Amino acid sequence: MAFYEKLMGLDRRWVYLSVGIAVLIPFFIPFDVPVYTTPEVKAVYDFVESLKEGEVLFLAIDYDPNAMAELHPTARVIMRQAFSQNVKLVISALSQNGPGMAEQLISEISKEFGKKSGIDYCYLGYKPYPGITILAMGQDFRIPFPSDYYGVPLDSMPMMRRIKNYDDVKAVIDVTGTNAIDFWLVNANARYKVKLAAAVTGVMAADYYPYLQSGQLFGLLSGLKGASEYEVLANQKGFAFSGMRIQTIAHIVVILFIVIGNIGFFISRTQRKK
Amino acid sequence: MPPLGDLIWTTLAAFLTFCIFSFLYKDNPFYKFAEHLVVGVSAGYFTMLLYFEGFIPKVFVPIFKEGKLYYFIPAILGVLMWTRFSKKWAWISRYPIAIYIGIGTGVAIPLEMQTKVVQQLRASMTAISFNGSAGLNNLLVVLGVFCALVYFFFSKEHKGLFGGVAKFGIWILMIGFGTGFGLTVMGRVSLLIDRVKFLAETWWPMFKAFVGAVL
Amino acid sequence: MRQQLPLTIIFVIGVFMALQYFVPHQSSEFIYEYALDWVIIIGVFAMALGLWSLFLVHFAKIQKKSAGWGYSTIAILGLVYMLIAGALWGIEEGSPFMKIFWYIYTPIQATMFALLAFYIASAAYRAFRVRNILSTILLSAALLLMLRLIPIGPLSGPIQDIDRWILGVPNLAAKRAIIIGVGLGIVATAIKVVLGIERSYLGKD
Amino acid sequence: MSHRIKAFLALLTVALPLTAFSQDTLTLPAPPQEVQAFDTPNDNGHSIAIRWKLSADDGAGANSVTMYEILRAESPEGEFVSRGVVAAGTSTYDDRGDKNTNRPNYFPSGTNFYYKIRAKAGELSSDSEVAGPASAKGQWYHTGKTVVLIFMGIFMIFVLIFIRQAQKGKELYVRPIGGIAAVDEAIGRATEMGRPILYVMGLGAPNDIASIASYTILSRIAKKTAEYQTPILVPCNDPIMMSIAQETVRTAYLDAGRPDAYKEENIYFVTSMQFAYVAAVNGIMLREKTATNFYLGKFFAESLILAETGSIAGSIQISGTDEVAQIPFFVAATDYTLIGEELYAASAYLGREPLLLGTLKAQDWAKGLIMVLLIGGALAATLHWDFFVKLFSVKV
Repeated sequence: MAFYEKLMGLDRRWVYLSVGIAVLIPFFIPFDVPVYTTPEVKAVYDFVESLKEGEVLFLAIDYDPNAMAELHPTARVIMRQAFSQNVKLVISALSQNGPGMAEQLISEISKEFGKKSGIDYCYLGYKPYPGITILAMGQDFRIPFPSDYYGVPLDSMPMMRRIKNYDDVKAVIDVTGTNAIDFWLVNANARYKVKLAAAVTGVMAADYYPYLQSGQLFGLLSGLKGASEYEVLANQKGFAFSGMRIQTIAHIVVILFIVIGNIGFFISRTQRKK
Repeated sequence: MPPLGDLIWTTLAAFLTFCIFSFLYKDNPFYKFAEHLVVGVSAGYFTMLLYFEGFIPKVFVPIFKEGKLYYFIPAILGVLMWTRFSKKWAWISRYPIAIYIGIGTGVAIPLEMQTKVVQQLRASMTAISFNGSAGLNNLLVVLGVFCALVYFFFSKEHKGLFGGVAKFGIWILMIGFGTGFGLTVMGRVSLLIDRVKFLAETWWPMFKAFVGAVL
Repeated sequence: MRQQLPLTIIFVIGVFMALQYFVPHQSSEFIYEYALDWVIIIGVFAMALGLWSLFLVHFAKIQKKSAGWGYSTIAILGLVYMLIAGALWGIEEGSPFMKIFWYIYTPIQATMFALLAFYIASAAYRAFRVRNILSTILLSAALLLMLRLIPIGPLSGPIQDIDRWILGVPNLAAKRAIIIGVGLGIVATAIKVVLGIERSYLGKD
Repeated sequence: MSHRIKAFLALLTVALPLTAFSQDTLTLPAPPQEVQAFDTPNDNGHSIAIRWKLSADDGAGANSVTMYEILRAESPEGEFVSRGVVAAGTSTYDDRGDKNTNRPNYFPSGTNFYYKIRAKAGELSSDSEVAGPASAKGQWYHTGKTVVLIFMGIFMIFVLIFIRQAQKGKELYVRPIGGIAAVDEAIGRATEMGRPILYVMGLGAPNDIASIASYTILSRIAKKTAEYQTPILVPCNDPIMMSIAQETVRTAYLDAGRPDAYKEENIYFVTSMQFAYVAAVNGIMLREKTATNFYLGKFFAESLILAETGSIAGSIQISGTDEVAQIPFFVAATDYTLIGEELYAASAYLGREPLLLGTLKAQDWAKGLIMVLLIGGALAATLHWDFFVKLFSVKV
């Protein structure tokens, strides 16, 4: 069988083997794959990077455990970046069974950076009716959240003394798999002019690009890909990066086989024409 | 030393994972074992699910607990299906089947007409213009839907202008299929990543610890 | 008579359920929910036919000791175990029934699903050849979408924008046309069934 | 400074802004105006719709209103109970409840209720006048769905016209579809090789219309396998589909005049769960070495597994589904694919009975009408004839 016919008619099992290797190897040999960072992710990274010590960022962890695989890496990398610059965080969890999961992430990372609740961050927790909660926080965080997730009144927190509503936060970053982002857009960004960025699941991302173009969102992260770009920017290569690295290699393998198949096909067609 | 119970069950799960993966090489006794095992287990699982979450709440409770005797009627129809056990009386099962199909088709006519035809048509009615990207995109979408629908015409030969428009329609469809294919690769690869993660990060450390402890 | 009565039943029920869709009144809602219960209940009882057929197929193999009868015994054992375990110890979390579900059914189901990662690669290798216009379009659209995940430096920006456009325009048009076509096909087929034009599924004697 | 003094100072600094804070909201927010309560149209008789004009201090004025609370009572002076809360900027609310009496939020149909709206700004609030009486009533026709009824009516007229035309023996041209033309050749190949044919009806529900279309195609293919004396294997995913498939094939063999060749054991139940069923069908393909595989009906993620395994086994594969997400995989991995609507046209193509071809013609006319409406609608939207576009929106 001529060489080119082999290319065209490779046994499937070579394809399977290559895919298997492409997915297995990265588990054992860590190596880097360049990640192209899109401007909408860089905008969020640069903004958080520009925050000085003591400035306040509002991080909304509005997703349930079922969207954790795609969104937890984003919440984690943004929180670590903010804490590493001693930026203070106000954190909400406006989705029904998300508060416990968010609390675990906060305690894990606050322990890592030695950050204290009430001084370096304030975890507000969950209240039903996200629309009303987001709107009321525009007046005063204390209206929907007189006390934080742990039951400590906001007024007794040194950090919250100077923080009344969105005017006292530099920006809101909403990490969500639900329509909470629509409430942030209407009830916070439109009504109180607070700077807003979003990190949504891959499936939702396509619907929110128009808000990026219109300027209502100053940044947008889409699913695991957005998280991996952010991890590369913040050089905290974690879960998202390792996941995407395998995806990249697997896609390269698939494309390689398409190319090989077509090369064989071209040669065989030119041969047949002779 | 991992708890023995967990180790055995996790190792069984890993073994079955390898059995299914072995099918990639070729059909072999390990795959046949896993296949027949899952056929039996899944049939049993579904049956008990139907019993506890189908029969009890929908037949037993309404009739015996809530006294809704009119729930006897569907139950009798269900029993009539059992006439298929005998060759002679199998024709009686035609009645429950007829009712079963009748309900399904009746519900489908208005529902599918609304969700698949009217609402998709309404969604395509957007302002079109020749300048400005939004307007232009809407125009291209409307033309794309138009040409693709022309391709689906059955009773008109695809010749001449009609044929040309239909050809453009199948091109649009092919772009849609290529997009569908390209988008799904990432999802399928992540399924494989999860399985390899289970083997490499859940099972293997546990297994290695056990082997280490034993040796 | 054996043929005519079922057809009239289908016509009456079909027309009634179609019109019921337009009646929001509480009694119409009640009938709709009741009819759906009928469908579920008939399905529950019919499962006995399924189990019987499954049992016959595998038991025949075991009896005749035909090829693969050992595997059939495993299938029967799996089935019988789940039936007994479910009946005796219930199907809540932590029961032996669910133990089998989590450690036998779920790994096999997840691994079968994961086979798709291999098959999507081999299907792409086999199918995406520049044979004719159609396969070239299919191939290029798929490639453009797959390139989103490949770091090709400066090219990645334009690729992202092209993909967004492809998703928003041609892909949207194709999906809408197919869905409208399918909608018409479904309504036509349903009408044929209700009018009794399509009746082969009822059988004859 | 001793601990106590520091704490006292901390308290003082905290208290100051608070007092200042409560100073500027002493003035009460303006109450909502023109509250109306009426029976919600097109409902099952257990909800009342409430509309009102926003308070003057909502979005304007002191802009202090954050939410509205809807209060209900049995009589104008009666005791008002909160029925729900909406964010500022909203001026409508549907007070809805359950239809059966034993449920906690039972909403009686036909009883009179009185409503008032409370505009809230932090702890301060002011109430509107009382509106009512209003009572919930169930409607017998959903006016919002009229456009669907019209579409159904037009479609029915097309069907009746073209069926009568077909019955009058009018010849009807139908464009060739690759997958359907290949059916005879595919069955012939199986006969030559002496290998069985595999027919998979998909993983949809037995009364899914895609499954029903699959039964009609199975009936015509079974007639051919009866004539060609080729065994046909039909592994089923649902007991009712199994029963229907057995009836369909038995009748096909009867029509082909070979009732004795019908083997009921070839049409059997495998299991109901998706991937266990697929694992078994993979085994059938490779062990029975089926020469031709048909995948016709509703398919989900397993479509590519079946198609790839079939091509490994070297079978000719004809597929067809209305699941838009799975068509790309059938197009890539099987020899012929019936795309969406073509699945529903297959039985007319294979049977060639006038009534079926007539319905096909009706489908084309309906498609023509939709294409005209499509262009018309786009123009109407461009020229802002919103009344035309609104005709096609369904208010559920």
